[in-house]
Amino acid sequence: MNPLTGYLLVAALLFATGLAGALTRRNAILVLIGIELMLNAANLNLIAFWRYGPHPEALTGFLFAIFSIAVAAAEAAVGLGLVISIYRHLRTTDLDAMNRMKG
Amino acid sequence: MIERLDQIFILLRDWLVHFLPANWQAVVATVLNVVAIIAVFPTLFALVTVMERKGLGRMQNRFGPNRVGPYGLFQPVADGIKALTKEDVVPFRADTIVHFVAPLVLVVAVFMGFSVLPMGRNMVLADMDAGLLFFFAMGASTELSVFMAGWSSRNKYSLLGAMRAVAQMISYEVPLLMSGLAVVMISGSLTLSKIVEAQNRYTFGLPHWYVFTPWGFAGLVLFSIAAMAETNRSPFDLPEGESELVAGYFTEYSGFKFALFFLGEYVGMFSIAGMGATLFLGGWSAPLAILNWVPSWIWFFGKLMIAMCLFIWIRGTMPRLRQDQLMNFAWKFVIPMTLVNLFVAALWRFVGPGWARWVVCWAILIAFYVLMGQTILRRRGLGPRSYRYAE
Amino acid sequence: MTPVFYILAILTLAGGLAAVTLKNTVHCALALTVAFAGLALFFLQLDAQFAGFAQILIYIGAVAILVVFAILLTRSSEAEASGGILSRHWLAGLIIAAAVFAVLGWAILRGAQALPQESAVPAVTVHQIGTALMGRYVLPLEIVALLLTSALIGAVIVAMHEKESAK
Amino acid sequence: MQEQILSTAPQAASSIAQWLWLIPAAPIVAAGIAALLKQPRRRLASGLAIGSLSFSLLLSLIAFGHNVSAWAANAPTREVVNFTWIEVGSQSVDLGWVLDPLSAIMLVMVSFVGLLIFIYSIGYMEHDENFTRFFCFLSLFAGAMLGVVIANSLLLLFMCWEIVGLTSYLLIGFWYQKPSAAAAARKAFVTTRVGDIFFLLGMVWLFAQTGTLLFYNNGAGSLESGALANLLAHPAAFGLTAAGAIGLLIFCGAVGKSGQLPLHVWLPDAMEGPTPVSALIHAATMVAAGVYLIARVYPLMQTGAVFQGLALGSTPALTVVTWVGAITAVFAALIAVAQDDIKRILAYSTVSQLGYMMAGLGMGGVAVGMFHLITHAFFKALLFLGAGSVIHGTHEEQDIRRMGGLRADMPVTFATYGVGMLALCGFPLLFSGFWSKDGILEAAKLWTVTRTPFYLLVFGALLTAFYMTRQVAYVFFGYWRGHKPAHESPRVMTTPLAILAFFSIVLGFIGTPAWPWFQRFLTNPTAGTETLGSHEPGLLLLMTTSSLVVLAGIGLAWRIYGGRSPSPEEPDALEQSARPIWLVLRGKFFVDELYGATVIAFFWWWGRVADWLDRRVWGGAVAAVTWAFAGWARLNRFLDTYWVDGAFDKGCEELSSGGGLLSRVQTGRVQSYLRLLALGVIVLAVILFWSSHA
Repeated sequence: MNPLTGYLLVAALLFATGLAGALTRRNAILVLIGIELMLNAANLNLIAFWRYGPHPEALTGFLFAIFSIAVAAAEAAVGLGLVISIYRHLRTTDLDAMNRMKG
Repeated sequence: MIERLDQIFILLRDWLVHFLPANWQAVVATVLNVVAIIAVFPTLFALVTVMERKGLGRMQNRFGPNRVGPYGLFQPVADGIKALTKEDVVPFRADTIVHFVAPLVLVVAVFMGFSVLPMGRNMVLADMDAGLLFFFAMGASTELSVFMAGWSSRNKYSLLGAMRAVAQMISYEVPLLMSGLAVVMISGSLTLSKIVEAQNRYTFGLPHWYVFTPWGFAGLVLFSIAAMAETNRSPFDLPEGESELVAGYFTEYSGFKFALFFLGEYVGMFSIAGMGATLFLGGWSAPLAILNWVPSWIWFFGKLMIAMCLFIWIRGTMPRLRQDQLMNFAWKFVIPMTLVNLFVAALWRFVGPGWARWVVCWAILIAFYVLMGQTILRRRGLGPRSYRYAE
Repeated sequence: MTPVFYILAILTLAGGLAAVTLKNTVHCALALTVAFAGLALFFLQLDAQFAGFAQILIYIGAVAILVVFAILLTRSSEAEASGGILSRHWLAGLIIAAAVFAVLGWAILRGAQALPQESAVPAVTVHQIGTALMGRYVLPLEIVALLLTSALIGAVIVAMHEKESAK
Repeated sequence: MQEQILSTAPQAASSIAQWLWLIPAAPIVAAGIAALLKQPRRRLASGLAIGSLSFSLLLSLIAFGHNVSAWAANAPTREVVNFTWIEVGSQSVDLGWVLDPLSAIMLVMVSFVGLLIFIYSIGYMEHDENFTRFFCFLSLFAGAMLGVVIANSLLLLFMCWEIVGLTSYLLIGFWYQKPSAAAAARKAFVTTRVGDIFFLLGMVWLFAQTGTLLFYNNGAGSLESGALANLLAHPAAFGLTAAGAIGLLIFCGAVGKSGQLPLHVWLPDAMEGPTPVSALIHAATMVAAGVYLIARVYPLMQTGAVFQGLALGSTPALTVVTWVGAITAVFAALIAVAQDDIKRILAYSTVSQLGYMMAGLGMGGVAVGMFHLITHAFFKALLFLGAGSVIHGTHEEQDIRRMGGLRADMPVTFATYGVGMLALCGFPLLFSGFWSKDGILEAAKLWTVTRTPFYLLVFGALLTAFYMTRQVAYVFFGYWRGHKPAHESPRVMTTPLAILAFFSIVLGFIGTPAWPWFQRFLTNPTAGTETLGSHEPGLLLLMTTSSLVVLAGIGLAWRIYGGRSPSPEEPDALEQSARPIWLVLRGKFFVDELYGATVIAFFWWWGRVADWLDRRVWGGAVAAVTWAFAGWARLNRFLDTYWVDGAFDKGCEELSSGGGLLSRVQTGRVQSYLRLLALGVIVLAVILFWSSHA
């Protein structure tokens, strides 16, 4: 099978794993971890497509990946900040417990 | 002849390699490089430990180690043997795997850092396109090992030390990177060998080292501050402040793992000092045009050594900071200064040659230094301790 | 499909799997970093040096540390002891995830023959990346810069104590 | 439109010309800073203003010297620096500045007089709590004025011109608490605006004709042969060429600014402002700006004139300028005879002198008019400052009938004032006024069109001598008729007086017929105006005549007013002899009343009409519409309450129950959302693929 397919499959698997984690874990932080995994899977796709795409010199996918890395960093910072501040109110990071808007 | 001497290691390697079949040569050459690095720096580490202990001893009015071998030169050997023969104690509740992996990660990451440092003309293992980035990436990944060590040993001293260390390293990584960025901005390359080449030019026999420019000087100062913090050297050695945390995150380590940590930290110091020299002190280039005949690697290691002496000297001189002071210093002084420095570097680049840029750049830097260093920090003074938990 | 690929794939996936399955949250975080490292190596293997290093610098150097900090600050490494680690409806979640993977995999395999074959290694230097960033992609760059700034401020504000109660 | 050559291609402007913009920039920056200062920062504000202006003076002197040396070396004396301001398609609007003898001289004059007046103001405004504001305005004015001077583009000139107008407005109304001051400010602003409208029209026309507003641009400028020929080719109405018509339109602006008939009315009222302002703006510089403007666009006016005998013939435009100037000169002088307010007299004399300048421009060319402008700037500033010092010394007394005998109380002021007065009268040989005025008279005598202006101007000279003597007699001779005894003004005020006095004597000698340096310097580069023929036979005769006239005026006035000092109540000597004339003069020929009865009355009436329309017609319509809608609304309300609401309520109940059902979905559990999301993705993907199948 051709290399790109391999990468895509790996990415898909990783994505699924992340999704599963995000869907099945109770701990908010772990959900975030899952989301990070999904993002990274997407990045892998971007890079792979860039590498095997018709116009690698245009750097489109590559820079897209770079940007998404940056965005992911921001996302992680904000998400974890939220988790911490929620923890401050509810004394838990259990998502099932966080179903009220009132803190 | 001179060139021979300069390139002696390269030639040696090639000579060794040329016995082999062609398709092996590249691999073996690389292996040899790696071996060389792994051989040289621990030796250097051994020597420098002696130097440090003796130097500190002098500074504290006592003899350093002077029993083992002539002038106690073999002290490190003795230490090594001791470390190797010691029992490797692992705490009962410790997280065994992590506890075991941590020092390895550290050492590996640190040694990786060397692969991009040009230690002499053509003497760079992997002359990567994004060498600087790689170096900093490696530096960043040591933090995790520190955390692993601290967390896995299930000991509050270790954990506190680890948290301190990580916080500190994160905070000081930013200025470290950004003071490096100024150089990148001017030399227009992330490739360390190119950066060195850019500095390896002379006017009136004086080198074009970046340290002789306003932004370069400020950059070097900031870089060395950040480097000391990054390597947990005093005055930033809170993570392992003996008087507070026994030995910080590797309290629970003993025997060879401890030695590994020690090695890792030291070699990390080497690598960062080498990086400083490469970025600001012209790497392996000679300080004077007339001294160009001296082999380049000598200059590199000389600069390295000078930097180490500086580290030791400062360690013997400075008192230790307090956590909140450390953080304030990082976020309220060092990082703003690096930002200003970046701006100044940009100015330097775009004002173009002429006396004007010297005046302007110096003026801006000094003004900001006075503004922030003198007024802001002064005015805040040493506030009361304040700790924050997520509770 | 070189052996390197398989090694990396196994490494990454194992890391990812561990990251979402392990009981101890800190272990999850560490496993996550393994996955990140694997991805970084993937990038390198895909001749995206810059991206790889950026991945290491940002994810291993920053995000992983952040996660770890969050875990320790929220004490959630111990919290798991009480009650299961799985949310209710976890089964549904699992099924859905599996379904997503099924769909994706199906799509990939269906499109496999349409995908381009092995292509020449793109010689991309940091210089080119820089010019591209400052040229065609300068607007996204600016936007990302803004985003990061706001995220920084936002994170600080969110995580800050409302009342200045120093302990 | 021709290719714009930016930043002066052929003779690259010297560095001095390149940096000329600094001259106006400095005061403007100072003004900007001063505007931000708090009121108590007096020293700083004045320091800023004076420092910046002295900087400008220094630069101006350098530029002047540079220019003179260039002239002496027969190098081209005009350097221009142009740059594109805005570009619209192929059209580009260029701005720029020019350094030529004209601007050089004006620069020095403006910055020098301005500086002296600034210094003087420190003393004069000492007790004013809006000190900083005052200096802010002053420097802004100075900057704008210098901008007018160096402008090489009619547009730039117009901008600065307007700023000057604004500052004049601000400064006249500086004591806005006084309603009279506020009114005067408004009057000045509106009146000058009237002129500026025409100015603007002229500018637009010029742009339409030549496609550029630059004066000089290496042959491409609007005042250079190419454009002029083009302008000459287009005839406009009344036998005017386009050049002449545009020139006249621009001249209207000048009329407004330098208070020529019929737009002179604002200038006397402008005396409501602080005296330094009157001196700086309404005597020395701003009002002269009009004259300067004409001098600047002189080629426009003059083009098409042909030589007749030894003097250059006139053009319709120039004829108009001449007549306006001459008439204004006499007119204002007549009024000045019958005024009692010390500053008002000076104001009218300013108007009249400006008339002289205009006439000089019209008949004698740039040099003549400019020479009188320069000398006048000095001695009129001197007179105003002297008047200010008198007012200061007599505790804000302005009525000359309530003064008297001040020569004893304030000697310095008296001496300097005397010098100024003699200069203004044109006292023979010694004083600058004599030479400059003589130049004008001579030009008038040589004028090819008619002699009338000459006689008018001679009469004006007589009157000038008369009213100045009257004033001096009232103020400084006789005995003190005020209440509180007067005192001499502080050094900071008297020193500028002395300096100005010195200059109002010596300046005359750079332009004597014996050695017409000034005229040569000025007329050399500017398009072929003739230098006045200094070896021309009638000259001596003329000089004697004018001297005699002046002496006669002085003697006459002295006979009437000298020595004796009538009490404020008893009517003026002239009034006793010729009451009706006196009343007319007293009433300023009732021009204000005339305007009041015509223009203003019309606008007032029009305003009433508009008001009525508003109230009755439009208002009525609006009201009607309102009523209609109100009725409609009532109807709607009825429908609502009885029909719609019932149905609506029913629907709402349904909806809320439905919402209750839906809200089950929104559990507030993130993961459930995520699940739904993923499900959605799956469904979509499947749909997508199947659709692509089919």
